[in-house]
Amino acid sequence: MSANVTNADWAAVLSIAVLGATGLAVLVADLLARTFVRRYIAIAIAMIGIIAAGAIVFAQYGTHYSAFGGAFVVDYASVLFQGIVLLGALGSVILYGAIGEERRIAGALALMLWSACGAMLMSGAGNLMTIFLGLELLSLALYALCGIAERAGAHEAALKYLILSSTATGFLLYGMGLLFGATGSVALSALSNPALATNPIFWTGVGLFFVGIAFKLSLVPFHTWAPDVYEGAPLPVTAFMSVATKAGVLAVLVRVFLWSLPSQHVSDMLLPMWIVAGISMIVGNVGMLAQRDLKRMLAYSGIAQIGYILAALAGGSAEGFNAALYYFAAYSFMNLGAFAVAAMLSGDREEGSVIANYSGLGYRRPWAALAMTVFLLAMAGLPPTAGFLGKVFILRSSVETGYVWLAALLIVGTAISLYAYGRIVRAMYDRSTHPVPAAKPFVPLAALSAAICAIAVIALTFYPFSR
Amino acid sequence: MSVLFWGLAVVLVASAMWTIMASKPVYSVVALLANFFALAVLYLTLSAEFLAMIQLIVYSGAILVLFLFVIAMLSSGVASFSVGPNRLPRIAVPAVLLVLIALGLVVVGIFMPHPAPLPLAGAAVNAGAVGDANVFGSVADFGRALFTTYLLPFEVTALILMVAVIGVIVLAGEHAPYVGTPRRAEEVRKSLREAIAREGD
Amino acid sequence: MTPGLLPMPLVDYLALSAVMFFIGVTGVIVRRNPLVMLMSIELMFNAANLLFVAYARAWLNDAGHIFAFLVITVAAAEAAIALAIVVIAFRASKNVDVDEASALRG
Amino acid sequence: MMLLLALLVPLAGAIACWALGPWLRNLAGWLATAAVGISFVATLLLWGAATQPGGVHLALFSWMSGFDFGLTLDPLSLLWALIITGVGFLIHLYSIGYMHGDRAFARFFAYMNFFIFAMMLLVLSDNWVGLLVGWGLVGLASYFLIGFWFERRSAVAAARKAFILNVIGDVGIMFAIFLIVANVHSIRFADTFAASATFGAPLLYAICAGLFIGAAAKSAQVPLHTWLPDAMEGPTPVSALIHAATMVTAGVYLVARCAPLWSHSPRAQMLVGTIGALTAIVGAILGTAQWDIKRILAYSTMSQIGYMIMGVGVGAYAGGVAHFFTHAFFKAQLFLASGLIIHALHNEQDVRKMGGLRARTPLAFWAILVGVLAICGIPGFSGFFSKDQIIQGVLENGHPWMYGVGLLTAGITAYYMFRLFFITFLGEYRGNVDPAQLGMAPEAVGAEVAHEPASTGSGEAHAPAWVMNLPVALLIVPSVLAGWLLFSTDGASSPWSRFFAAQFPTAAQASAAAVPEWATALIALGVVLAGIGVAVARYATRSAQANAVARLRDESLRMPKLLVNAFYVDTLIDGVFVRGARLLGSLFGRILDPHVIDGAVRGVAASAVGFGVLVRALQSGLVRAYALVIVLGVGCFLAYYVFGIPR
Repeated sequence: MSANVTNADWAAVLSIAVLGATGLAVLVADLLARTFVRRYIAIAIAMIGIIAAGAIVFAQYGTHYSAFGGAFVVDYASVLFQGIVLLGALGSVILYGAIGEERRIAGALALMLWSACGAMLMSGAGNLMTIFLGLELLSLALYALCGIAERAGAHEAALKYLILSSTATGFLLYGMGLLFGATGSVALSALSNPALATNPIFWTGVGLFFVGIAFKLSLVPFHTWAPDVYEGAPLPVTAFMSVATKAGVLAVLVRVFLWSLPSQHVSDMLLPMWIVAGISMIVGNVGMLAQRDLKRMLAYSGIAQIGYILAALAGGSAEGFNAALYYFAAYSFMNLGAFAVAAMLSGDREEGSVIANYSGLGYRRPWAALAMTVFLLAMAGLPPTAGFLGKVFILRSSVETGYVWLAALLIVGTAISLYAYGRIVRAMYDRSTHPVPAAKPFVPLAALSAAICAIAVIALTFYPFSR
Repeated sequence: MSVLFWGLAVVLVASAMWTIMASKPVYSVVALLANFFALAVLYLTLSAEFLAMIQLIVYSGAILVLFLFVIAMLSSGVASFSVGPNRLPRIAVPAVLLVLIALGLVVVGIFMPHPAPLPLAGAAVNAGAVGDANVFGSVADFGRALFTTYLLPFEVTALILMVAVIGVIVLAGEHAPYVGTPRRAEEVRKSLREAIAREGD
Repeated sequence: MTPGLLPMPLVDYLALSAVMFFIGVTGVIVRRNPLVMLMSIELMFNAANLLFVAYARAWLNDAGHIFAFLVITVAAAEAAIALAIVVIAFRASKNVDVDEASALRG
Repeated sequence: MMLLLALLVPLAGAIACWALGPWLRNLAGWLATAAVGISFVATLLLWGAATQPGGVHLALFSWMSGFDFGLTLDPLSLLWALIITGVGFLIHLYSIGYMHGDRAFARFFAYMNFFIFAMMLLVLSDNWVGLLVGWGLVGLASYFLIGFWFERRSAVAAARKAFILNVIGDVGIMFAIFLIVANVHSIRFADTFAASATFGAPLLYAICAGLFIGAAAKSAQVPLHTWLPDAMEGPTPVSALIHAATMVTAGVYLVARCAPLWSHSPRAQMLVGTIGALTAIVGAILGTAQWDIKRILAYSTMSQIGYMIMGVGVGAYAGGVAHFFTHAFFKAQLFLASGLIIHALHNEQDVRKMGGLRARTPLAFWAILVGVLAICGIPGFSGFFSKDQIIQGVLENGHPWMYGVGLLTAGITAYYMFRLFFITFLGEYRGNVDPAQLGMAPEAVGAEVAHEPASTGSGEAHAPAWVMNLPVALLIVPSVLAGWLLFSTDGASSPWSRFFAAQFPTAAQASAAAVPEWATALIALGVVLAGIGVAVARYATRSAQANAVARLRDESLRMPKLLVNAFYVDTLIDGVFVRGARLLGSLFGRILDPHVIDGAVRGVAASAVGFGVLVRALQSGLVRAYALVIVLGVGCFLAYYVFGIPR
């Protein structure tokens, strides 16, 4: 049991270590740097670190082993989810570099990197401890990041996120306690014991554990925090939350619920999850209709989109898993892209998150408007974007595995959402004279990432070619 | 043993109730302190010696002191606690109702008879300590586990503590008091000056 | 499970911890002072810890102890950040009432 | 390759007009016209190959398995492509004159070319996704063109309405395509049709219903028709191209294309046939109550498409498609000729202010006369043959009541088309009569003046007259003659039926109808003549012409409210959908205002305590309320996990 820690163990978490060290390096470099190059140096180091971590992660592609006595697992899923986390981190770091406050840039970037470490730990978590610690690492850094801006809204968002998320973590922790009690072990592999199916403590533990997961995924009715926090938090932090957090938590969901639970009871155990996913599709899309703040709208959109992703997972088939991953990758690109466009339009007061500022954008900033149109079309699931293809995949897998009602809800939700997204697209191509807010210095970087995301959203449509 | 347990249980529940019902936050801290002490004793009866120690040192010694410090800082004359109307005055009724239902469900789950005995297969039991309750939970035992089997979680806690340190610095450090509007900032500064003057008397 | 190792029946510990846990939950909902809310959350965490410790003894598996230790560490880190947030929120709005922090809604 | 050329040249033209617009100036019109012409010629050259069994097929690229993209040209799509590019060419030519002097001349032609491209993509695709993309782009192009004069609020509103209704249709099609792809694992039409026999009735019905929602939205079928009359806010050539000849018949194309699906689902046939018949008669009735010349034509379009949909819906595919073919000519001609009148009268569109125009616009007189005779189905003119074929086909497929509706509609059509004709061309010119004496509402008068603003003031610099006159004159020929392609002495071997021999499934139960074909023709003729007779009695007799002003005033004022408001469909849609959506949106956003929550909590006092308020307070901004909602969720979860599990 008390196995010696070997090099292979360390290699499994090397990418996380690199990311953590990068955070330190950003802080140290900030101490040494002159004022006017601070921003450049912080972004450069952070980007290099993320790319290096990404290279390490993808070098693990195709391998499958567990490290630290099962605490951490390297496999197909961990590599892909870690890749998405790093993608989200890269995008948000760039956006923070573009519009963040100069004074706190190093601290913010370091926190963002460490938060990404937490999400990466969750992606490969092999036991309950790693899940808990990854989640807390992720969340603690995010609490601080939410409150980092000097706006009353940011403080309120941080406070709300802190209190509600900690409460949800409490439920999760209690659930873990019961799971530990039922199995006598913290390893996820112990959950698959078929004898557990008769143990009410195990079931109660699963239920409470799932509350914590559903909270982090902002599924109805655990979603209430998301719109408020998204609106109040600084824009790049919101971008990070919408991608990296969800990647980590989804990985846990897949690992615990789909791969570890006793197989003969899996569909009973997961039924509540699919129900809340279905409700989320409707509530999220309806919630979008009356919004005036882009970030808030994207929060509701995210609620619905996570519902879609869960619909793909519902059947538990390999095809459904691939569909979910594909849609999630597309979701990451379109979300990051939308936030990047918002960053491009933001001056000192995040003007880019006010939907009214988008009217007539098609004539003032045609390229930004075009990119935004692509992202909105993708979120609405219209061709020729990856959002459309992703929905086709999801529908196929959920219909094939017998979850037709989820597919039907998905279509209803999509129909509702068309109006919400179409509203912005239409406003952008209305002729009206709206003042252009002054842009911030590093906006070219935001524009570049918006362009890359737009191309990716289209190009992902051709992804199955390579197979 | 039974007397000790039930005595502790009464203390735990009572202090927990007091924590959430106390009229002033300071009382809450005191109640929580009592709760943590009782919990530490309970840990001792469960042969978790090291954990009992940590409970006292970290929780009572660090976390609660931090709370006290913040309470002292915030109530130093600038403004009183809990201003503004209570926007959900009757929330306690549905809240307590709901919580009782949830608690009832959990308790039912706990007391529900298990059709089969708890399985041992696949569980990672600390083999060397079975039957030897004196070793189990001791500092040595704990330390060995922490630095071998559970090395990764231990390393991650280091990162978490660093996040806490840097997070607090980034949140609170190196900038002036809140500058929303100049008038507002001036107000704050003025009340701060007044508070300092009062304390000086 | 090897019985007799626990001084009391296991379910007693579980019931005690469940009661403590839900007292904490109630505190989060009914109190307006963020400091008291945070203390209620600490109560929830401690209730979970009690669960871990009791089960660790029942199973003679020190993973429960390690888990409780990690929870305490995390709670310390969380308290630090949480109190910092409360302080800056207080500096901004001059009160410690979560009901006042409701500008974001809809 | 030729096929790709036919598809892409209009796109190139659109890009060129859009990008180089400021430099091209008036050349843009010629460039765009030439692009459509090239496309037409390319399509024509493929005639021989397309009519071979299997047609022309061009595989473009293959995605993953089941996702093969390609173009195809068989007799059905050939017919559509020829009409799109052929009639489109003439309308482009006409537009050069009509839009002359407009500030956004080049932009107009960019949109027009783009529209042709989208339409070609729609009909040439051999798969669902291509069709859907074309379908969506056509809607987009139509949106741009209807709202072309975006300074006008009504034009913008009309464009928006058309777009929204079209999006509803797109969702329907998407739904059907999802179902198809989920079941067939291929997006190609051919694979779908091959597998359609295995679908099972409910699935097939769901697919057909989804597709038909799209078809109904695009083809202005009841109750999704309200955008079409409003779409007349666009320039007249747009009305001719999109809202008469091509786009609105996309629904007919879709149903005809999916003939194998419909043939297997009698319920879907019933649905489509019923909606088509309803649309035919509703459109005709509403057509009798209009005063705006373009709106009359719009309602007649709606009615005629109702015929087509009814025909293809119940299995009379050849008849429905034939009516599309003849209708494209005579309706385009009617629109273009009315455009001549509107142009000559400086943007007057109200027929009450016309009258006696025969001498003033002789070409328009003859063109409209031919068009009216054709649409009424006077023997010898094209509409006669195709309309008869639909009515007869409906009967042969066993729907006698649709047969009756078809005949009745023919009579009403004859009435209102001749009404239009008589009021416009007979009697005295009424342009100088006080509008109030004609019974026109005062606010309507103000609105009329603002019509078609962009082309006013271009009086001094006219384009050559022939660019507008030539297309109108040319269209007279097919308006008269096209129908003869359907004529045969033995009833089966007309050039038309040979052309489509391999295209459509032959209806199994197409038995000898109770009424022989010649008898149907005679009955129809009788009904039509009756309709014409009423129109003559009301508007064309000497006494009616003499006191036309008083007559029109009377008719305007006595017009039933139900007809003026088009059966209140718009009001209904507005009430249900627009307000419903708004209500739903505000439910989540606005109701949670502090007033409501405070009011509820304080005012309603005792009853405020309870879950009702809590649910409404879902997004109140209060942390504690959020926590409570979370605990509510926890309770539900625990209840399921503790008790709800079957053990």
